[in-house]
Amino acid sequence: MATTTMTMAKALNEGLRRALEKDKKVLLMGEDIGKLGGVFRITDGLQKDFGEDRVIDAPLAESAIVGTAVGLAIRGYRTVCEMQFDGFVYPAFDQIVSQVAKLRKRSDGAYTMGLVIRLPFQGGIGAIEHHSESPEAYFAQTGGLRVVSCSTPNDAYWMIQQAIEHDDPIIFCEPKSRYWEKGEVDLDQAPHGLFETVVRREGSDVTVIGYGSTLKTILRAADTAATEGVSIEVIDARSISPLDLDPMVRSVEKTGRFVTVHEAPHMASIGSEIVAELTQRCFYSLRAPGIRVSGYHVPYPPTRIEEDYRPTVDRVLDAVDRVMGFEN
Amino acid sequence: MATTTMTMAKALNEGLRRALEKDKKVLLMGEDIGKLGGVFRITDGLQKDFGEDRVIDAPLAESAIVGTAVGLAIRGYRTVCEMQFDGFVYPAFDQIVSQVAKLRKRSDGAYTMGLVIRLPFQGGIGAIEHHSESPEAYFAQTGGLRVVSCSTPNDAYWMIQQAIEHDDPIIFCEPKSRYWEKGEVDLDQAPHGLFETVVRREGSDVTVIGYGSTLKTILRAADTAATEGVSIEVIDARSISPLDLDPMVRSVEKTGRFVTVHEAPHMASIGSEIVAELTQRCFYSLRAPGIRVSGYHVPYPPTRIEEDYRPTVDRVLDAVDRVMGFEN
Amino acid sequence: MIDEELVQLLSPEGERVEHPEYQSTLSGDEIFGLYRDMAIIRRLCNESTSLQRQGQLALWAPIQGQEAAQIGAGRAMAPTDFSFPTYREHGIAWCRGIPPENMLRLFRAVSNGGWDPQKYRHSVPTIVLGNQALHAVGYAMGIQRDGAEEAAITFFGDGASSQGDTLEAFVWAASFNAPIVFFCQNNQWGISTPSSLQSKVPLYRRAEGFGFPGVRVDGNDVLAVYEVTKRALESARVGGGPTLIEAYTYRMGAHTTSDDPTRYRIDAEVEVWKHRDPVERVKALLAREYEIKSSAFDEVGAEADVMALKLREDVLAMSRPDPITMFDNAYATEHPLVEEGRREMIELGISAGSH
Amino acid sequence: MIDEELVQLLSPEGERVEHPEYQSTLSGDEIFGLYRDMAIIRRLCNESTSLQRQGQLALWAPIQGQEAAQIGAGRAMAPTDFSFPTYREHGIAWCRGIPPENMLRLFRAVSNGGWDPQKYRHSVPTIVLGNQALHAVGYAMGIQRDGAEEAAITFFGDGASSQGDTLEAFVWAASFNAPIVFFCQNNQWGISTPSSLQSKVPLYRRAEGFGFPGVRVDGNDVLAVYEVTKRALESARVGGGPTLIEAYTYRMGAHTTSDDPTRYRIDAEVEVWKHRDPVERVKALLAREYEIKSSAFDEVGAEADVMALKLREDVLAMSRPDPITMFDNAYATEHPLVEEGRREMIELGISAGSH
Ligand SMILES: Cc1ncc(C[n+]2csc(CCOP(=O)(O)OP(=O)(O)O)c2C)c(N)n1
Ligand SMILES: Cc1ncc(C[n+]2csc(CCOP(=O)(O)OP(=O)(O)O)c2C)c(N)n1
Ligand SMILES: [Mg+2]
Ligand SMILES: [Mg+2]
Repeated sequence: MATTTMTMAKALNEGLRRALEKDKKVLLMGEDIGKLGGVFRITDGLQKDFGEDRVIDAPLAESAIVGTAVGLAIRGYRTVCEMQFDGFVYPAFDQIVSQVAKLRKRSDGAYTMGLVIRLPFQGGIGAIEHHSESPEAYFAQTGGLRVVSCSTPNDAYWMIQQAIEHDDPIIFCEPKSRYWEKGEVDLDQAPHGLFETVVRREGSDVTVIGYGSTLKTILRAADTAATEGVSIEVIDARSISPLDLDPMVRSVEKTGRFVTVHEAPHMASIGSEIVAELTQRCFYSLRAPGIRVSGYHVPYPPTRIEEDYRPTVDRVLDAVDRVMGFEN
Repeated sequence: MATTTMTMAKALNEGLRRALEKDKKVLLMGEDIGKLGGVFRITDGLQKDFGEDRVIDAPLAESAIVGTAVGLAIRGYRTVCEMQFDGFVYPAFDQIVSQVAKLRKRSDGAYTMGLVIRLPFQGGIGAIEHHSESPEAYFAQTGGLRVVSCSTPNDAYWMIQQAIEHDDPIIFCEPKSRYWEKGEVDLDQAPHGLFETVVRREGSDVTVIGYGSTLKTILRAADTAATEGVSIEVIDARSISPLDLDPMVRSVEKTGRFVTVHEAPHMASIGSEIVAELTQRCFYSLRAPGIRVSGYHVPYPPTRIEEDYRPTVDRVLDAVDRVMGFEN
Repeated sequence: MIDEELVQLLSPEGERVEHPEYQSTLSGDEIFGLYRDMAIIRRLCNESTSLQRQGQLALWAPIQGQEAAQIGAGRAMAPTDFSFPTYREHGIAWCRGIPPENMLRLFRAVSNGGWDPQKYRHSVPTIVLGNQALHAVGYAMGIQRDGAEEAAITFFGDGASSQGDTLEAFVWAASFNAPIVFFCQNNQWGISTPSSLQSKVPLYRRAEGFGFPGVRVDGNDVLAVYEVTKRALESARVGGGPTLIEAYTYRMGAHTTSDDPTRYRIDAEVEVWKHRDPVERVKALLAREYEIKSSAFDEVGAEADVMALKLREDVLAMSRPDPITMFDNAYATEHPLVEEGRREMIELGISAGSH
Repeated sequence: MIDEELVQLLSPEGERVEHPEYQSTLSGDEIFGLYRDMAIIRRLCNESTSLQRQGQLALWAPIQGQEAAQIGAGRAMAPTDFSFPTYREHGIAWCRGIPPENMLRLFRAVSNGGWDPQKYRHSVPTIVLGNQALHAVGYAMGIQRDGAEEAAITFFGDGASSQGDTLEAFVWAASFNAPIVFFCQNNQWGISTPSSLQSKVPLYRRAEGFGFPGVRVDGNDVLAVYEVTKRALESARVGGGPTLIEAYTYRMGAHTTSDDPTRYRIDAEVEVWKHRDPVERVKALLAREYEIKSSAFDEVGAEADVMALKLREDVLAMSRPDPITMFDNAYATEHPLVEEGRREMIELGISAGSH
């Protein structure tokens, strides 16, 4: 097993490089992704090595980035679109929900929407407004799309390649606050399928489910809880839409209690969805209702106070306490 | 009590007329809303009576309709934007979530986003694609917005006026398949607050919660169920975001069982949200998990088969049966 | 109407018009072919309207008045070119060889598309105004990357010219010098919205400010439309970049069968345009210059009748799809929520015959 | 750079340039005022950059090189006009009377806005490229409805000129003949994207195709920017409709303090533009034509130092907001989810001092 240590940013860069090498039809497109290598340097060096025709610096218009990627898909290309930040995906929303999500259906399968929309999402980097959004639920609500998120460099490396190879359009959510964190990457073999939920830490008292940036928070909370005698099972959803529910069900059937964690507000969210599904599937195993830890139902705040908007270790532990001590 | 019978379309027209009369700052803007009176004739005759400056025919661009309404709001106007169909709101999505929802916050309260976005939503009229969408969850997920829906002419008449008077931006969802159905309208007094959930029919066995077009379906299901000895309590959520949960909680505490119904797919939906909230609030009263009846997780189908996509009386009754006979 | 800016090769009376830049290159046979196309597509349109009136279609979007614009453009395309239509390009679909009944599947509400877009190199109908312009530019960028001598062409209306997507497509086409033709049918109306609300100056001029040429052509003159489109496509194929063509024409009928144009436009306007009928114009030319006999025109009429009869039969035979098909092709690969829906539908006993 | 199309009244060397259409109307005192504004705003920008380097700001978006464009435009506005900026319009904000420390609240990440936009008639910063152009057009439509002799002006960059919203704003402004000025600072770059990728032809020409005039002005010449903007605003106020002004200038610094321009542009380019410095240019004019002494310039420098010192103090005093304020002004009226959040935060014992 050839493993090597790298940051998530580097892992994505290497994953993209490998995809570009493997398949000539793979293109990258986005704002500033060429010479600059993207504002997060995810595409660093790729234009130099694969040329301007394959790593395309886009004029500044997100609807056009996605809309032209659709046309390229019709021509047989697979374009990885980079949205510079989560908050700038909205100008492309129409193309995503009206075209990307629906064209395979509309064409009775003649079109393959082989495209990936990379979305540096969630907060935690002290940026200004529109740079810390969590739009995953919008896309999860939409039939025709798939949404995934990585939380480790190894997943980043493999999931981006799996997403590019996949024939459905995929919203690829990258927790930007984790770009610079290092981890082991196995260059030989993918650890999991693209749409698989993974148990990151076993536990017996409460199941805590998250994805993206929140995983680290949850793992920390699990450490703390362990010192207090509470055993948390930590689950990384990885696939946001569709959800891979079976591993979650198995866990909750064991623990009888669960908490979901994401940065998006809780209204009509992935947390709501997980609670609804697990309640239905584990009704008699549940010793308390599932609780959601999330961002608040207000615009993302100025980032000097973002750590009180994003789920913290404290808030996760508080929710764990609440499900542990639940009485109606 | 001066009541009169009219269609929902007429009730909206009258409500808009009254709002235009009451406040000179109220404007209407949309595609074909002038001479044509809108494709659904909701604004019929209003341009003739209030002039082209107040009932504004827009060039064909939804982002511009909403974006200019923002500017008009800054200038002190209250614009009611008509989206011709639900599926055409997406080009305006960016303006709605990045500006309409966030400008009051960004301006520390200096801006009042007094604008209403009218959305003829849900299917059931045999239209072609993009004319039958249910995008309410996208807006409900978004902090800074409010979302409401009418299901009767009386509500239509009053809610549109209440929405225009309200200082928060409101997505106003109109069940287009009900535009031509008649009902009593009380011209003197609003029946309820804009954000109030209403029990439409009392019952004791199962609570069924819907909004917009699904209300009629649910009421029919309740009729059928009654003949089979099952008593359904029918709840019209009316306010989709925020949800007015207390009446739902009271009902579920009584019945112990509930079903949610909407046309949007169930993933990360209003149904998910209601299930998550009611499970938490009524955990010990629940005799079965809440079940969601919804559209499917695929693009809206060609409308010759839409009635098998939209929740039918049969599907509602099937769900009622399932919660009644629930065993894990 | 006849202004300096307008490329016209045939007057409304069917007389040849000289133009400094464009000459008709078509033989009598070829012109007769265009006439045939236009006559058939008009018949197709009439048949569809009556099918709708008889409750056999959910909707129809007529093209009366726009036949020259569509047939001229459609016949100017090479088989290897790829077109991106709206919901109204029946004439283009005809030129691409799409069976008429396929065009009606959308309007009978049994499909959201209707034909295999890859096979005919004609994309599925796009209803959201402007979206397809970007697809066309992207496709054209693909052509460039393949080093192919092909072009993309996209159709849109005067109304759609106001949408951000259309305008972004202009930016991109110019930036990448993409092999694309923007074909705008300015039929004067976007439902009830007059084209003067979309632009205060002739629409074709918008191109220049984006850095590529715009041409206004008499959209009711099939000879002119053919030549202008042909040259633009040829230029695109050999690296000449984008062109915007504004086909100045008129929507003689309603926006769709759901529309009531008497609410927003006056009869006199329609009358004026009747005299510019695109089919009559070329018929007059053929009769005079090529001495085509009325029997030849009658033969086309008979051919159109046969087509219409078959169309009617095909449409009536188009039955309600099995509801379970709504789950097909939503995704390329298995999806749990799709499977769940499929299972539920089967359990509920829903099938094609259940409504 | 000096091309036919460019309105210039002052050469890079600070010498008067004749222009057939525009003459400077400013007195020596007024020009000195503009110099003062530019010098102070440059100082403000330098101070902010160093505050950022010292960890006191999360980010800063410098305007070095663009002082003439912003001060010329800002001073051309009437108090009753209303402006819609991006994130980079510190010079405009200065002209609108916004206290410098308020401009920095966004960059210290203690606010998403920073000032009362109604009070200063200067909207909050807009970060999503192009969005504000539509707000400005809507505001201008409000002016029309009020029958007021006022104008709206919106600022955007060469990069943002490619966004659908900006282009739709052009359509609407023309359709409604709205009293608006589109002020595009073409500073040659949108982060690493050269303006040549956004347009193959000079940007100001885009306006004509939409039916209103475009002007390219030397954005480093404060006299020319002032006159061109003044005339466009005056025209808008009296029903003359929109104008697009392209201020041809250069972003001397990085896009923001997070950016590294050495990755995408060469030093030689920056060197060329150094010779066109907007502040030095007007200083040369003042020294030669109005015999302003160096002591007068020194006084401005001293004044700028005082401003900078106060700015620094104010910024350092700007403490972390109480987290509970995130719930304020999200809605105009009570909202259960907001109340729930507020309650949760209080229960968790979170307060301003807790991090
Ligand atoms: C984004 C969007 N908004 C609104 C509509 C509704 N709509 C359908 S056709 C139409 C008018 C289009 O006019 P034009 O572009 O001139 O094309 P034409 O119908 O005249 O061929 C409108 C407003 C739509 N399809 N898409
Ligand atoms: C819709 C959107 N996409 C992307 C961005 C990220 N972004 C911020 S500034 C910028 C470059 C803008 O260039 P330009 O319009 O020329 O303005 P300048 O920064 O040069 O003043 C980009 C791409 C954004 N803010 N909004
Ligand atoms: Mg039209
Ligand atoms: Mg720039």
